[in-house]
Amino acid sequence: MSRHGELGLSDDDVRSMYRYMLMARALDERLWLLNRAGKIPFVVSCKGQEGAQVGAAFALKAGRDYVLPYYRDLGVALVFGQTATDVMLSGFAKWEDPNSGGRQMPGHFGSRKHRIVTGSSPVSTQIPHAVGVALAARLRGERLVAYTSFGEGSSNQGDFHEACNFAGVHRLPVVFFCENNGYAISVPVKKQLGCERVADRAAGYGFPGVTVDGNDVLVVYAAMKEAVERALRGEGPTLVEALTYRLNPHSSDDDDRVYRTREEVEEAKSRDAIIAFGQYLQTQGLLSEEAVDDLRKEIAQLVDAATAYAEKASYAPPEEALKYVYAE
Amino acid sequence: MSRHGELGLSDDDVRSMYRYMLMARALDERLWLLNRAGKIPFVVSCKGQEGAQVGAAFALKAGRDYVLPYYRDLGVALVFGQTATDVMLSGFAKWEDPNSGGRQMPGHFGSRKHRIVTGSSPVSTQIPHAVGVALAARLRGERLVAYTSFGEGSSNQGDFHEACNFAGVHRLPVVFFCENNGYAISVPVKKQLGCERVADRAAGYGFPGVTVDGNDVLVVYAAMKEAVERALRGEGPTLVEALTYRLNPHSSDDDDRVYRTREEVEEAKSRDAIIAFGQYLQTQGLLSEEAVDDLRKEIAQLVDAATAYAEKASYAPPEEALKYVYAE
Amino acid sequence: MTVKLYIDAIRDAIQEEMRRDASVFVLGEDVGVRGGVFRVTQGLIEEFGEARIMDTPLAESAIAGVAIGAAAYGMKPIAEIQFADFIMPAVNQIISEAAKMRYRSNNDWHCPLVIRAPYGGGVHGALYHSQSLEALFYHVPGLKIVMPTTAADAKGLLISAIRDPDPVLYFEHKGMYRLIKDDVPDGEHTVPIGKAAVRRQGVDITVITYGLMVHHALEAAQELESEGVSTELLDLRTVAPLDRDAIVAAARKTGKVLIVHEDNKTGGVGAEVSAIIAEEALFDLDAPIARLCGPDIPAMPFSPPMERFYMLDPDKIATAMRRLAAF
Amino acid sequence: MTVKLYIDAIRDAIQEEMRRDASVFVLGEDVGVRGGVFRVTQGLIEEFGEARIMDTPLAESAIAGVAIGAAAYGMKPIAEIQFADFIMPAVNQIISEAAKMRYRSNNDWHCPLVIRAPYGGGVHGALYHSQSLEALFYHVPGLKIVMPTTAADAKGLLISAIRDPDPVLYFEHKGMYRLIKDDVPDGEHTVPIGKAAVRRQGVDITVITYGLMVHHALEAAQELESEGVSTELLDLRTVAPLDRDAIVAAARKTGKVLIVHEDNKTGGVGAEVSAIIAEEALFDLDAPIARLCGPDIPAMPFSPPMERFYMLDPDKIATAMRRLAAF
Ligand SMILES: Cc1ncc(C[n+]2csc(CCOP(=O)(O)OP(=O)(O)O)c2C)c(N)n1
Ligand SMILES: Cc1ncc(C[n+]2csc(CCOP(=O)(O)OP(=O)(O)O)c2C)c(N)n1
Ligand SMILES: [Mg+2]
Ligand SMILES: [Mg+2]
Repeated sequence: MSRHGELGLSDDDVRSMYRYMLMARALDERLWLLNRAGKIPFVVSCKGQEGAQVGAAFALKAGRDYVLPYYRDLGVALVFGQTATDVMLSGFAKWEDPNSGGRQMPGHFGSRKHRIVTGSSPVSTQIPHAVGVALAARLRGERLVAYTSFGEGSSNQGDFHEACNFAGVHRLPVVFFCENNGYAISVPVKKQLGCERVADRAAGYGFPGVTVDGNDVLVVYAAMKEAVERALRGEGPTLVEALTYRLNPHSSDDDDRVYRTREEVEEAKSRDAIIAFGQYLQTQGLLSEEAVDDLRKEIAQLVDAATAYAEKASYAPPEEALKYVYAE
Repeated sequence: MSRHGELGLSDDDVRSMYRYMLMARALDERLWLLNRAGKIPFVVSCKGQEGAQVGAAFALKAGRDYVLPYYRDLGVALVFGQTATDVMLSGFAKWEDPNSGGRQMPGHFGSRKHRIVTGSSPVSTQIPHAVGVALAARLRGERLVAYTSFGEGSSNQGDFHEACNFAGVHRLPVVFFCENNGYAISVPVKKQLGCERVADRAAGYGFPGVTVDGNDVLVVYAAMKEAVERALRGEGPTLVEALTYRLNPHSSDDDDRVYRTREEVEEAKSRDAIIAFGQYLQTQGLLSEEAVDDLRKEIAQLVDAATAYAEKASYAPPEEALKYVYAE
Repeated sequence: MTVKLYIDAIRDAIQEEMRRDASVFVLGEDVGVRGGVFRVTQGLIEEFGEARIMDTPLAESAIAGVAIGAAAYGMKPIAEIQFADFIMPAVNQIISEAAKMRYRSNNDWHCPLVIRAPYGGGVHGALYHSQSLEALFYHVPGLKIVMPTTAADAKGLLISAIRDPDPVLYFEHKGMYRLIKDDVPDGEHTVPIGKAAVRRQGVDITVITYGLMVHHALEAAQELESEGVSTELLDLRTVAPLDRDAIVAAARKTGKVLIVHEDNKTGGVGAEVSAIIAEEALFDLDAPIARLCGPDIPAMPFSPPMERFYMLDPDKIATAMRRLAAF
Repeated sequence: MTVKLYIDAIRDAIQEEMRRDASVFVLGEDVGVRGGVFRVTQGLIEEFGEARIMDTPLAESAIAGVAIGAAAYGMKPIAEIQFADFIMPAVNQIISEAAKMRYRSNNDWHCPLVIRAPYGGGVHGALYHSQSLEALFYHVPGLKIVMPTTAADAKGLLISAIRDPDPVLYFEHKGMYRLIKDDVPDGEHTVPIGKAAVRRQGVDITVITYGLMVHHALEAAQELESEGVSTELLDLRTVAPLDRDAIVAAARKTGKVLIVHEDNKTGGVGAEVSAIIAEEALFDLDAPIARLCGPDIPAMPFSPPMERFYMLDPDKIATAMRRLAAF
């Protein structure tokens, strides 16, 4: 059997996964271009982490599970139902942006209908929220998983610790997903973590922690699948750490040349999950080179259309800023 | 060789340790009585934890090291130089109280001359301070250890996590000492910690964590000694967890009967470090029953005198409350 | 109507709402078998079980953060912070998250959360078990803050807070738990958030205050009455959002205003109350707007003489009222 | 004197104090090779090495807490919080610890700490990279807060802050880093903490403000000058402790006061400024004390029209000034 078959993924599933990865990449690259063209003020990039994100998201179930993704988790937002247009509306900060009506920067995901819980900028605050969602669901008798993601730097925040321990004590159905991309802005993991691996921390909360290659989509999926099943069986949380790399600077305001070499970035590019997963699909005969070209074209058209729509869409009227401080 | 001899402790050392344990116990019991007599408004007790505290403190060096003890750590404060009178002045909230001039509750230790850094009530805030002291000493080129203590419940605070990680990254000379007495007020350890042992958390910060029997003074001393030597060798922090028990209610305002059985408390009393260590000294022929009686009498007299002095001492004048908001 | 202690009124509100609405649950330190260190939740675990009266680990940011997540999901958590002083580690969750969740999601996500915290001094609580914390939060848009003065309000405002679709901080004065008792309506009883109450009508001077100080000010007003000075006394009850209309009306009525609070003076709620009056009723004033507040020291010392020095009492308030009346 | 950018004046102050005093060191996120996300500390790691320009883990409570420990030991740490918005996780350390260390130890332990944090909006920072945070702290006894307006003050107040024996929050407006430049005295230059500065003399109306708004108000004052209205403009510079004498004098001078700040209105620094005036200069006033501030919404939205709606600018200030002058 194929690797994906053994994991219970159909051929359509893996094709779909690949499509989401390409979509996330295409949107990210377009946003970046739009920023450089002066059309949108800010982007925070998922580039290089799409494989880990889509691998993780496919182990969850949209409609059933809640996700509390961090700002890079575009792949997860897409799998959970956000569209290219949604993403572009957010990039252009337009009124129709489903995340915030243009109030927040891009990358601050949220939509109730997709069970994507609204996120903020201070890192790690979403981690206890995920625990709260899991606790609430248990109180209500709803069987689901709460997924939350964060970077390795953010695993140093007190909120990470407090949330993990809370979930550990109550064996709540949470999956803590760390996208360890080696840097927190300029600070390398050596200066961030006293330990080798973020997953080493799970033992301090009484649940399993695993570290996987974030460039191998199926390995991420497998680890996440196990975590989700554990959670659903009532056995409590898991910490899954995916080793990945951020190919772009931290954000459109960053310049990464002062803190990492071009060689390092180039080397990482060669290990890109999109390349590896594409090759896997080709080797498995699931996607011809032609089909990939078509897919890329289709996605490019979607992104074009989304961009055009979002660019033309209107801003919220200025006085909208006064709304929704409290229920109205 | 005797157990203590193997650890490099002289006969005088262990006699001195025992004396500190008795002194802490006697002061604690007196404070409790004074509270019940309506003479002092509040006490937080060290009863049952003296062995762990004195064992820990003896591995440090007063004058060289900094201690950032939590509220129960009376044993540590005494070894570092506070006197019975100091403790009673604090109990009575008198002006001469060296910790705070009567501003803080008892158990909030602090005196610059003894390198006891001023502590507050919100738990765990002292843990990053200890890391800061260690960092500062390294910057200054001073070779020392920063010791900080806390309960197992307090190891769930974000500050514990952030501080441990900071110390781990920079391999700072800190000893994190957890007095795990099984309860955080009424909440048993099972509902506090996702993990089995607080020491399990050390791996998440890249340094050793050990759990020892807090009723065995020499075992605590040995673990602490190793931690202190590691720190002084520049090899970084250690987390030492001493399993102990709080024989009194949480504080003079607490009533522990609702959350633990009398049998449990009685059983713990029988394992009291003071009993065990006394027996050890007797077995070793270091302290006759008579000598113990004399010691207890001497201590009782000291406590009497301290109480009498503190009771008569004056309060700070009311307007003193306005002083030292800023440097004057 | 039944005469109830302030503390019992709080417990009644929790119990009644928990019976009415399965979404309501309590979480905090020692709230379970211990019934809270002040016994506010005593007996509730027996009725509702440990799933709905939940002892949490000792971690306030998690208490707030988990409650926020549960509220977003659709529950109605009541989080207890053991002492208001210990709300500090949860400030990020409260201000960055609870207060901004609705706003930042353009009304898509909500946070119907209550955070209860005992505040206030005069109980030998020393620096860290005596503080008033409302100044830390009352300037934060997106939060509501209630500080009930009577047992009736304690119940009515708590029920309103639980039913409110937005986060509400509920500060209860620990000195009032067993000191204050008054008639509390039986059964369902709500008091609107954002509405002040005139506790006493008068024509010479106006005192604006809240919390324990209302009781002290009432005593002082009685004393002044006997001296021929008649006092209008406004109890704010909600300190965010402030009841501007009531404040302005009370100030206009006598033209002489004294604002009283236990919290430190600088930047306290009294600053905004004064500023509202100076903005809207300046020409109705016959005297400078006076404030009598806790001194600007970090917190209340432990030693009884210094603690008394910090605390306001009916005498100190009466003195300030006399000075104002004589102006 | 050399004309310097605001951001360069800050860096100069750090550099000069680090050369002068081996106890001074910097810690924060990305302050090392990255030179800070705004480049305030650029080049310093090359001169002082990574022990004194220290990249910390991403954990603000530890940044503050470790700095407090180091300060207690006797160092003079300068902690950088990357954006003022992210100071929230450090609130417990700042308020419970730094602010109370001297007081609670009866003057035995001290905390000579500086916390620098870029604040303010108008830079597409959205809800969490635009906030003004002074209202969170200015009511806390034991803290000092400076908010320099000019490059000269940026340097002089930072040097004073570093030398101060108590904790000082140093809020620098990120919109001013590369916008503001002016003459900065070369070498040692201190500006006293707690002293406001009259930026413009006038007789008709008084504007009291601080930070970026000083520049906007100066523009507005110039416009009003041409309309025949003369403005006294007071730049607070220090928002805790406030310069009461200067505030009262400025209010008395014209009798018409407009307080301006970028921070939300309710409970902001303007509330206390107004209350001080209402307390001490009420009968010198010819108009209600006006405040023009950020609206009471949780924070500044990202979309440019809503961001502009939040931000004050010279036009909005001029309008408020005209209204006041015409009163
Ligand atoms: C509390 C807080 N402090 C600082 C920041 C500024 N900041 C944004 S992202 C970031 C680095 C995050 O690193 P990591 O957690 O590793 O995630 P990554 O960006 O690498 O995916 C920092 C310091 C923030 N958003 N929140
Ligand atoms: C931040 C904070 N939250 C709550 C409290 C109230 N409180 C004081 S001690 C305590 C329990 C501490 O338990 P543990 O850490 O196990 O130490 P122990 O008292 O058992 O020695 C609590 C909840 C506090 N002091 N600080
Ligand atoms: Mg990272
Ligand atoms: Mg304990």
